[in-house]
Amino acid sequence: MNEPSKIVKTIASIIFPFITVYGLYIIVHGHLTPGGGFQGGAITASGIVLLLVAFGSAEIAKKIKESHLSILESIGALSFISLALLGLSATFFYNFLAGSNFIFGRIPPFGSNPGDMNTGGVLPLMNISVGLKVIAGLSAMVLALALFARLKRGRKGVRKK
Amino acid sequence: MNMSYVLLHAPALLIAIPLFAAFLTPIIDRFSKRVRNIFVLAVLIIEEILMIIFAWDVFTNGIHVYTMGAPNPTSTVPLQSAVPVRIVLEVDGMSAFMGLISTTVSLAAGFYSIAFVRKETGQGKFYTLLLLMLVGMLGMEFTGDMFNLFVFFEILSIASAALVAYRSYYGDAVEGAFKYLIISSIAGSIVLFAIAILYGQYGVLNIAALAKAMKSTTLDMIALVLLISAFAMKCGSVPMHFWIPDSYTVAPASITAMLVVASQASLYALFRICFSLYGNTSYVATSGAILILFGLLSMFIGVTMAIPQKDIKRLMSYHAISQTGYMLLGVGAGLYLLGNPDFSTHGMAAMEGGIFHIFNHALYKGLLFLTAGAIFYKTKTRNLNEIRGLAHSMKFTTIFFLIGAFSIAGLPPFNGFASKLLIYESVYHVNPILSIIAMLVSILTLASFMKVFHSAFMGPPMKDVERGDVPKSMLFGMMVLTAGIILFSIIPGWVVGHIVHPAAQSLANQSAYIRAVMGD
Amino acid sequence: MLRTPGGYWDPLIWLLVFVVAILIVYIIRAFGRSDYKGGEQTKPFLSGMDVPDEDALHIRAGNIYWGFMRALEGYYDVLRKYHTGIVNDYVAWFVGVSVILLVIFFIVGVI
Amino acid sequence: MIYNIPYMASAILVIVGLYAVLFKRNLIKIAIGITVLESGVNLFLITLGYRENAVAPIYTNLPEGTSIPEGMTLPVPQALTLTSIVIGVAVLALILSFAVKIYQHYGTLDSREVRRLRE
Repeated sequence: MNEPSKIVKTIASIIFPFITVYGLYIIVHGHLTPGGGFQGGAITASGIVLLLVAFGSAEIAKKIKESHLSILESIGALSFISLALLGLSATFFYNFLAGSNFIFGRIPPFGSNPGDMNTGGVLPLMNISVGLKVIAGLSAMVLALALFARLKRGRKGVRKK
Repeated sequence: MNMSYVLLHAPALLIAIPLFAAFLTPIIDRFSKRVRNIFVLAVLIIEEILMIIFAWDVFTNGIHVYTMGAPNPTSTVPLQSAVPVRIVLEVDGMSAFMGLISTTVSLAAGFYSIAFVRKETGQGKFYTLLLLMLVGMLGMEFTGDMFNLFVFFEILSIASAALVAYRSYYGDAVEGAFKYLIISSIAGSIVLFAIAILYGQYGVLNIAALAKAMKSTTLDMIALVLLISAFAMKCGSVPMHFWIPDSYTVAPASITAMLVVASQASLYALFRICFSLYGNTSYVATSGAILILFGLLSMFIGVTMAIPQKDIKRLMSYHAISQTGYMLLGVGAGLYLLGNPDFSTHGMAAMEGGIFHIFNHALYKGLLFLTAGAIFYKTKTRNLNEIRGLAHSMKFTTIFFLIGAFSIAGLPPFNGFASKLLIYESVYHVNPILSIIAMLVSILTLASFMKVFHSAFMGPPMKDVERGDVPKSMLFGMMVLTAGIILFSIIPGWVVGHIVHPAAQSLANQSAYIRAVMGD
Repeated sequence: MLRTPGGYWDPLIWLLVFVVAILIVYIIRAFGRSDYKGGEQTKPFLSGMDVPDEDALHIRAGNIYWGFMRALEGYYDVLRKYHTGIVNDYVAWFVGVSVILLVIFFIVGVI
Repeated sequence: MIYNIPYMASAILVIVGLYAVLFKRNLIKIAIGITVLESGVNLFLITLGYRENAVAPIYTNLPEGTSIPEGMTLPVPQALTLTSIVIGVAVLALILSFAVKIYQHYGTLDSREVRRLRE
């Protein structure tokens, strides 16, 4: 397989921050606009896939270790469940931050308005933790599938015509 | 901590604790393998204890409902709305019964795995997925919501498929996992399609609300057919059983024991749909007859296919199909008679037999799969032609195997006999042929297990096998299940009266299930 | 004690009977001669031929129930034929069963 | 009539997906079939939530004079579809990684030859 040209690599490096920022935007605005943790995480992970395609899996695997991604994924999932467990003063998943004037604690104004970031209670926090999990999970998935191709074939791994 | 507080939140806690622990495991795994093992076992023990306390409360005090995200767990229907809009967990006797099975077998499988997978790589992921399987099972059993049934079903399928392929250096392990996953995802899509049909008509997803609104339209019937066939496939009923031997055979032994319970979670979903969702429609007798038919086919074809097998786990997988047939037969006969005047005399006993058999099956089939794993651990083969004389060195395993084999064959005084007796005597009133086939299958079961016992444990000892039994943690895992079998064998009357009867009662009593969520 | 529709089942009574039976067996056995064990009488006897050594006497799993399988050969051939091991066929069985169930429910609904 | 087209499309997608799973021998094509089947179910779900002349169910973006909730499409099917898509991604990734492993062990992706387990 040919190495991708310099143009591809340069453009990928330029575009990558924009994709990341857009993905993060989708994640943190999940409680106001269409989007959320999974969608934003998928966009951000697609940036990593772009790098993977442009630079090749071996190059990326040096920078991003699968074990680190796994830890990141666990942290995302753990913070999500912790947020749900923190609501146990009332019920599991109870939105204890809504209307508390703490972070994200404002009551959204009634009627048509441009949207206030500082609302939603635990929802934005959960979006962020899901986003973290999806970024790590999808990147690890694509990275693993890309690295699979480089593995040595098994005993009977003879290609048939 | 206050006990009533724990009991109030128990449905959510039982699902949340293993979920939390599942994602904590890979982090602990980076620091110490030993601490990780202790942590996983501690979580499984806590689950078991919490489940026993909670199940006892459900059996004595009736249905628990839990509304996620509501200011109060019991406020299922919000003030402004006429239907439940939040995620509702609804734990009645049957759910608690299934939860007990899941936690018990998970505990045994957890102990067993410690030694069984010691030499493998990626153990952190193994325990994560094991705990996720427990989450999936408990979620399927506790949910009061069709959509969450689907979500937990898929969590269970993905975690199990990944675990079936755990020893991916064997080609057939990946093949079995692939088949399992294809079957599961097709079943999942079909279930979602059926749920969409129901949602399109009634605009709710809660099982109780759906059951209340059910109008027996043609679309309801199509949804019922799709749900029955999808869940019947996932619980391994003939003629959709082909994936069961393929995937059970290649999974690690402790996971096979878990897969048995995972299939029973699908069986639970099948019963829940037939009884609680469609219990008030005109399809009850037809679906009961279909369950009986599935049961008969599974019993007979499962056991006859088991006899010629040479692979020990494959033989046992066919028995798993055959024993699932007993449950389908017993509960199907109950469903067939539901609403008849006969129900209180024979139908209830048939359901008790079928439901009691679920627990017995989880115990003895789990135990048998674990002994098969112990044989594989010692001899590195599953082929019955190549092993013999293991009783010389593996004394405890032999005893455990015999107890499991006698129990599955329904020999008195073991628990398998008690549940089969209830089934024989009650389905006789539906049709005598059903009882006759059930007894014949029981005899053939004994025959095929004597084949295993003779070829694996009897005869002169094998030469190239080191002496001594398997490691202690594996023996302990098997002992947990054996203790369960012996306990259930000694006090079948108490178990049926205090555990099985509430489960059967709650399954048959649809109006109580609806009332718990919808109010009066 | 477990009540069933036709009677009852109590493992403790069963165990009691079992123990009594064992006792009776033991008593009958005690009447026997104590010097019976050992000697020429307990060796396996094969019509006067040489007895093969222990390894060859063990019947392998593949040979057990040979007659049963031979008698039901046609039945097993059919079952084996349908268990193809191809994943497409497994899904085909699912689709087929769903269609059959749909037909059954339709017919029952019409009647 | 025009509103029935999405339902027909979802039925066609389901049938095409099932066709691929039933008759295509390549494991990757089976995976594609499952994805198409899932898309059909997702399209069915999302169509159920559609209401004529309604707006997206975003509380703060409602135009003036829209009645709540009749003027909005149903949000629940959209949440269900999203969940189902997430699950679909996980299943697809797992199927593909199994397919890679099977290719390593068996040297083929033909489902007729991936049958060491049978009888």
